[in-house]
Amino acid sequence: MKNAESLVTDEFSDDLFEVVGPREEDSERIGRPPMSAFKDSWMRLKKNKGAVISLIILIIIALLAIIGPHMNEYKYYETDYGASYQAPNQDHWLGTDKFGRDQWTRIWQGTRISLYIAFLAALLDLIIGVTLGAISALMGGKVDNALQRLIEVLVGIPHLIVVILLIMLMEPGIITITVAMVITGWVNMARLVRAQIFKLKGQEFVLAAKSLGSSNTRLILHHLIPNTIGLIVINMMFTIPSAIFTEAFLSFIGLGLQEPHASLGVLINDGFKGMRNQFYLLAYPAVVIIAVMVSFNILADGLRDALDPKMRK
Amino acid sequence: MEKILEINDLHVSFHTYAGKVQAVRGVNLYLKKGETLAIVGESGSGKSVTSKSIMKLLPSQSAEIETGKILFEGNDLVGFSEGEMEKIRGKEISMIFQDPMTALNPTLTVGKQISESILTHQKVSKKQALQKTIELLKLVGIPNPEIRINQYPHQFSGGMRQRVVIAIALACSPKVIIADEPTTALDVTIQAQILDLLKAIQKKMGTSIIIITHDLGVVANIADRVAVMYAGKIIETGTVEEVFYHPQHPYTWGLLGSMPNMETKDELVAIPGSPPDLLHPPLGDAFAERNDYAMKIDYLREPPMFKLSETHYASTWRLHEKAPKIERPSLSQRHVKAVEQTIGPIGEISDKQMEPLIEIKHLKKYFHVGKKEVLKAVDDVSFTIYKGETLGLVGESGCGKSTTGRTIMRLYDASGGEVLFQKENVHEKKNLSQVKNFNRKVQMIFQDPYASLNPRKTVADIIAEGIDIHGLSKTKEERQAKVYSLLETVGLNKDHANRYPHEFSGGQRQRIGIARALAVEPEFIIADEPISALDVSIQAQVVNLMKKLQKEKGLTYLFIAHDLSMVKHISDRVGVMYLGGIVELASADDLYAEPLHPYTKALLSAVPVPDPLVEKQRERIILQGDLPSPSNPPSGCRFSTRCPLATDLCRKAAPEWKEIKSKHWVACHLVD
Amino acid sequence: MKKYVFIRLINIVITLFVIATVTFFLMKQLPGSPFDEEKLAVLSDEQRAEFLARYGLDKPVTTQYVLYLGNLLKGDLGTSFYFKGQDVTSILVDRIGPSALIGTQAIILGLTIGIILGIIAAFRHNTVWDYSTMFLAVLGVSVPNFVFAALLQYYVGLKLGLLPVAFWESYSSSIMPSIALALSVIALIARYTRNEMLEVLGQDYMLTAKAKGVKRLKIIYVHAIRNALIPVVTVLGPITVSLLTGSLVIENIFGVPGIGSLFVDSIKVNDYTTIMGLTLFYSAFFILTMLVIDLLYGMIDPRIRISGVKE
Amino acid sequence: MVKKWPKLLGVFLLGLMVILSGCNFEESSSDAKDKKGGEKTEKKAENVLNLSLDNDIPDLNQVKTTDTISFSVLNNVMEGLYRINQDNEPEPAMAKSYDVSEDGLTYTFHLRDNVKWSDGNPVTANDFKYSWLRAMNPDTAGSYSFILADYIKGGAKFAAGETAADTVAIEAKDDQTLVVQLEKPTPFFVSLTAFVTYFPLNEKFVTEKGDQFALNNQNILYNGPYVITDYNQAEGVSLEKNPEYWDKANVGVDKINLKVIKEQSTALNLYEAGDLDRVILSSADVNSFKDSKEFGTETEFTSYYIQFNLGKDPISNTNIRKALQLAYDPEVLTSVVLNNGSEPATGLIAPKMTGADGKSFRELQGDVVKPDVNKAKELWEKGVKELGKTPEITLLTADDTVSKDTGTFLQSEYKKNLGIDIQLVTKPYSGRLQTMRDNDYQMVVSKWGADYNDPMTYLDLWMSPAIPFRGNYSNTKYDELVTEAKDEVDEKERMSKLLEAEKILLQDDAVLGTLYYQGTAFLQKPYLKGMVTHPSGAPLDLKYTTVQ
Repeated sequence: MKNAESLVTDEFSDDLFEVVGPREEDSERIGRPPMSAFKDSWMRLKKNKGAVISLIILIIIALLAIIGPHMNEYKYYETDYGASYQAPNQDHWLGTDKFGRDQWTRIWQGTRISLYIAFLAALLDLIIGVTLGAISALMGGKVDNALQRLIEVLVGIPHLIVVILLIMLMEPGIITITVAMVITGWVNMARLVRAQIFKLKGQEFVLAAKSLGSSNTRLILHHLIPNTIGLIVINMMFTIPSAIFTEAFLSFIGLGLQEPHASLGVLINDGFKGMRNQFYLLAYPAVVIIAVMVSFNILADGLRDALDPKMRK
Repeated sequence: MEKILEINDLHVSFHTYAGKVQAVRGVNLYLKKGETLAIVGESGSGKSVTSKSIMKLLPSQSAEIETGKILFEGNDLVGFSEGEMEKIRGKEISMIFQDPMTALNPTLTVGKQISESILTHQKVSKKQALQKTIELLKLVGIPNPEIRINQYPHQFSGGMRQRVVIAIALACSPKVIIADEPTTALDVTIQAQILDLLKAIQKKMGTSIIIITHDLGVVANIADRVAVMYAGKIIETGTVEEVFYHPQHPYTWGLLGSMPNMETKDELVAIPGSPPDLLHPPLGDAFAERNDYAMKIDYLREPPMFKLSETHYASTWRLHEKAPKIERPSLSQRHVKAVEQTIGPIGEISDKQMEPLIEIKHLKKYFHVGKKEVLKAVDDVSFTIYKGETLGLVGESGCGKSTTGRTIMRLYDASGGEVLFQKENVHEKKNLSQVKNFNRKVQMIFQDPYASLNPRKTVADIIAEGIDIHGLSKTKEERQAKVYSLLETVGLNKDHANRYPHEFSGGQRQRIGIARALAVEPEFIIADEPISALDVSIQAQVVNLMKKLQKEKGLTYLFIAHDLSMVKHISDRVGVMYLGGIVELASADDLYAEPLHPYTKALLSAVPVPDPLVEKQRERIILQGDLPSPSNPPSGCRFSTRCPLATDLCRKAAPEWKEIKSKHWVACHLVD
Repeated sequence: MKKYVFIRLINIVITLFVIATVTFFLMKQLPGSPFDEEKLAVLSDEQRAEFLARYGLDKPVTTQYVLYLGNLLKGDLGTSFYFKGQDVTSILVDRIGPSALIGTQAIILGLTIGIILGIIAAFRHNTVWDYSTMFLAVLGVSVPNFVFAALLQYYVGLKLGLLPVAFWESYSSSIMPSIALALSVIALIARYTRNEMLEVLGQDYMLTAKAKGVKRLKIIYVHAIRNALIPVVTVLGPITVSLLTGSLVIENIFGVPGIGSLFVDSIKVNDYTTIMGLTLFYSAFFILTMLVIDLLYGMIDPRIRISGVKE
Repeated sequence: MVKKWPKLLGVFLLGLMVILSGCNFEESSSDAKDKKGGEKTEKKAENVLNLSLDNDIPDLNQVKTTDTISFSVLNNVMEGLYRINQDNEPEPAMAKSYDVSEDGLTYTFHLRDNVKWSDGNPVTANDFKYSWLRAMNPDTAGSYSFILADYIKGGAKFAAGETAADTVAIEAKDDQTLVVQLEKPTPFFVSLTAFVTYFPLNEKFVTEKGDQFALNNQNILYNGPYVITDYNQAEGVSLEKNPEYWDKANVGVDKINLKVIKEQSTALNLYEAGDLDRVILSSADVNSFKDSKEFGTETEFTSYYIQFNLGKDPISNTNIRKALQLAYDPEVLTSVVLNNGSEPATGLIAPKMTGADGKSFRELQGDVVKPDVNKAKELWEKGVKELGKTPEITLLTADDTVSKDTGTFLQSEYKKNLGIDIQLVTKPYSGRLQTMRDNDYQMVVSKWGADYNDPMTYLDLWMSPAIPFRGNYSNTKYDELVTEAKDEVDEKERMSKLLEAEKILLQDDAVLGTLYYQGTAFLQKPYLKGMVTHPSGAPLDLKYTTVQ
């Protein structure tokens, strides 16, 4: 321990010892810059290199899906029987398929459709899942019970059976695939939202709002939903890749999109058939789908870390 | 006495995404053989980090011991490898953690968890280890240890678990035990049991103990020496007597002053503001910003440790020879100052003024747990709250006090009985406007400042929620003005309006919660343990604020708490709850001066007082065992299972709720 | 406990009944009939009707449904329309073996590798180890398993000749399909284990154990792994389902005479009885797996075990 | 319990594995390995043939079964009165010869003396009668009953359940003489007797087995070159030389494995690994193997065509139809898109199908439809003028790769050559048929595979009455020509009527758009000789195959 005597006293001028009292304004000061929960999460996400790279990759892929098909003179449906099975070259950057269609254009066109399917599925999942989950949790009692039974049955039927049956029933196409996926796809979201809202219902800030005389609508819109958004976003991030995958799988078993439309699933399936001699037909769409999947997964993980208050230190 | 442990100039920092947080900034400490050292400080002061550094239990990825030495029996632990530390941990130094609910592995039997420690450090057979385990459990006072060793932690109550944690710490008879807030998560009666146990063990085994706590009462009870930490530094250290009776650092003054004294009704001396953010530690004395007597130099230079005696040191410029003589405000001065500053002492409310505001009659609230089990959280409770008074409601966790509050607030529907607010039954079916009307008059303040504010809303929106719901302001400007004035009322400023709750400290959040309740200009506020999650110095802020508001706005309070001293301090009358029922209700002074019910007596005797002399002489009534389950309460008097005076009658018949003296109600067979 | 199981079983029966009903009526909406061939398509309406009548397919759907349920109660799944004359039950029994073998192996493989990877990642949290294992895990769920299977077949089977390219002849035939199937299991389990493990590592009781001076490795396997793995049991349900999905493609690629490949085929040829049989089998299997997992979970987690089984 | 659960679980899983692995590999694994080792090192020393089937084997009950896979299996383990030889000509098999009456209506077959079932009992004329009646009896028949009932006198009524079995004109004079009377002179009747549905059955055996008949390899009695030693619908079959077969001396291979491999890429891998001796190539793989010595192609009597629906606007407009018929070049389709040995079609009847005078039908007829883009454009514009607007057209296809590719090709060609966007609708197999039956299509990619080697197998499909499935086509002239051809005994006369009919169908009425004659491209190991695949009926015939 340092000894007080050892200090030289002279170096302190007297006025230093004038009593000035506390700095009122400082005593309640918050040192860190103002930051909303969103901004805070964003900061955290930015620290996660993997998630940032994933986000950038996704943005690039999305941009290419938008502009890619217009980057050369070919159309995704345009056949050229004189130029079938061309390996990647100057004219056809990623080669051509057996119809002589330009793979570059088709891949980005396909990405467009795959992303579209994914977002549509996620959106519907969001609308149905969140609504039903919230209703189930809030109403409780019989409504909750009935919805839980419904979910039990839907969970009990292997997802695939329903999807395939539906696709066989309706005309194959984007809408059908989406509808089929949504019929069972919302279940997970509904369960998550329900559990979360059940948890929130007992939280003190909800009780506080209640004791202020807040109506149910206000409770949902102002307190319950905003605090479930993190969870919803994360789950959506996981729904999107699974939708892309389901579509690819359906294409593989021959229940995918109609020609000449292409989704990544269709392209991979076509490429798969020719993988031995035209490996590029499989490789490029596979690389894109894997990039999309990996990015979404890593981004979802990153978002979970960023949005989950539990992860805050 | 020989120093067994010595810490020199310890610096510990954490790397967070926001930057480097300097949690410990040059701590010097020593521990002698056989003594008990208490480290006192508010949350974030670095006391836990210091103690964990000793055992090198800090998360290796984010925490870093930057400089300093930790000498244990002359060896510097800082340089020890993980393998070497494993030999120290548990064997030489062991640790007791704060929360017994999470400190035990839920999937291993208690016996295994204790004997694991023995088997790690001693060459004994499993059988011998088991035998030792049983002995340990006996030592820490767990009945039927032979059966208990095969049970899992979740089959133990909180107090019992903490005993198990202590047994683990004791397993290899370590030379030093570090107890990190060992009683914070426990009820007072259990806390008293555990403190007694620790003292007994120290006596028996001669162990040195470092106890970390924010409760000065606990310090007075158990410690030989005290180190007061603030913002990562030790600002004052000395023997208990020196620090309690001759404190030197203004922060220590504040800390002591903000503890309510059982004897007086003095206004509390609150320390304004919040502790500094150690991401950017202040230049001089970290406490300066909150110090009434801060000098210029306090803002510029760090004060050195001034030696006052062989054991007593303090780090404040006040002790510098050039400093003006500033004395600790005496108790009487405090009194005067308090009167001047805020309000006079709350006088007795005369009989004439006693207009009942809320009457609770035979209120019952049962919860259905599973198909058959019924949890009788509140079982036949009756009392009246008069206009302008503060009624305190105390009891241990699980006694039903919060449920009572929430049922009155209509957050729960009552299972029986009625609540009359201004003669109107609250639980009758009402239309929306009636409900709204009720919600304007009755408001609530919640316990957990972290959970009670919606993390996604700005402070302005949170405070204005009531205004929005009830349409209390017509224009945006008016709303804003109201929010600003409310913020000012609770001691915050305009700049805070657009921030989010997570940026605030616990005390600030609690004040935001109060502002939110005040926004609708209520008549009656139910405060559900508003201070139990706060640091001592902050508790005083909140309590003072509440008292001030009561005076200014003529509010009526129902103040629910488990902290008896604080309840006494704020309340006009106090009710004591036990297992869903009220056992005693009297004016605060009466109750504390002359408790009638054996439970009230035990409760009062268990409360540690921040006065070492009193603490060390006090005879305690230590209650045996735990609170029985409210879903299966004992027959007869509910307290009969733990009552030291229980008779056969108590076990058979429930006692009557009777007025023994004027306004002193009690439910006990033994009191006439 | 017994009562709980009993109630669950009753619920399962009800759920299966609902599933059977829904599937039956959905299936009947499928275009075409089991006898659609170019040759038969030209038959006149009367001839067709006569043909359908032979199989009772001319009756109203509700009548067919009642008859089907009746047979079902007797344990009779009917005979296949595609594999003419074959009992659906015996087809299922024949086909379940190979699928069960590669499925079980995939789960065992996936669990083992997944858990090890997850533990490594958790203990080397935020290091290269963590990132690379997790990247592998993400890759595992991102690569369509048929692509993986095809590459495996081409390189390991054909180019290196280490394992049979396809066919179902010896035990070695089951290795590649199992590996291909295990890919997503590994990925799922690794991620889940890692998350659980990180959660457990942050628990106070880990600190207690460390403070006892218990050796690091021992802390890992006595305290951490145990607590982290108990919740892993709960994801086995969804994983079995993902195996069902995966097996469909994998079985085709490796020529495994399993149940998965039967599934799409039977829908495509309107083999009503087989579709129903498969759906009921899948659903029952899945729901029972969930029940077993719940019970298992209750049995291995002391917190739930004593206080009865949790929801 | 808690302590033990991981171990218990482990033991349980291990046990499960053992049980599973024990019961699933029907061939003992050591056996399989030995076989494999031998194969790879010594190159066919064992005289074993390994081939693949592209789907499950649905049904080996010969009177009911309808699919080519079951046909392929049955054709090698059973035998009819005649067998189609390497040159696609019927050659004597169970029968050593036949006599035909002058009016061409009565056939008398003489069975060989030494023909036996695999259990050693002789094959008799009655076995044929029993089998044929069984194949027509509505209680036991499958959907191929017409292939007997259409020709044998009294068969149609019996098959419709209107008359009893004794009204059918099949008579077993004695054990070795079978007399059959036909409704009409049918020059190709002898080759019909080589068809799977015409194979004999042993009454005693079938009765004995009851419901279980043909459900496993023990429940079938064989009279063909091979017997089935192992049968699993999903796995495939193993065949061994039939020691009771009359011509066993000329059966070249001792053992044949026919394995179900659904993925073409897998089959190719297996071929390269030496596990298969022949593999069908997918179009994507053809180019890289085209120059290989092992490469080969062959065509079948299966024609793909666009069926126009005359009952739907705007397809009912002949000019529109003709425009659609001429606006694409099948040559491009076969050489670029399909690239699998298929040949561009210029007519309906497949090349090599019998005509007259030793010339094939196609040789006699020449090209009926010649693609002509300019003409198509003209016709289209004319059609559009007639309609008053540009029509919207959808094309229905099945959902298999080849059909889909065809659809895509047509879509792009129409876009390029006629400037129109047509919609594609793909439906699964039975969905497509249902849609066609329901008259819910404008044009559809369809096909017909010949049942026997005669143009009649195609041309009688479009006879009246008009049905949606055949595009609601009805033309009296056409009907007359086909009906007359059926009664015509004179081969030349008959053929000229059929030639005329095809022209009406394709040129005048443009009911169909010709696409291609299906072919396959394959790789075949050089040591495999005498591999016969028939263009119609049961494709696979391994009797003449040898491994050298």
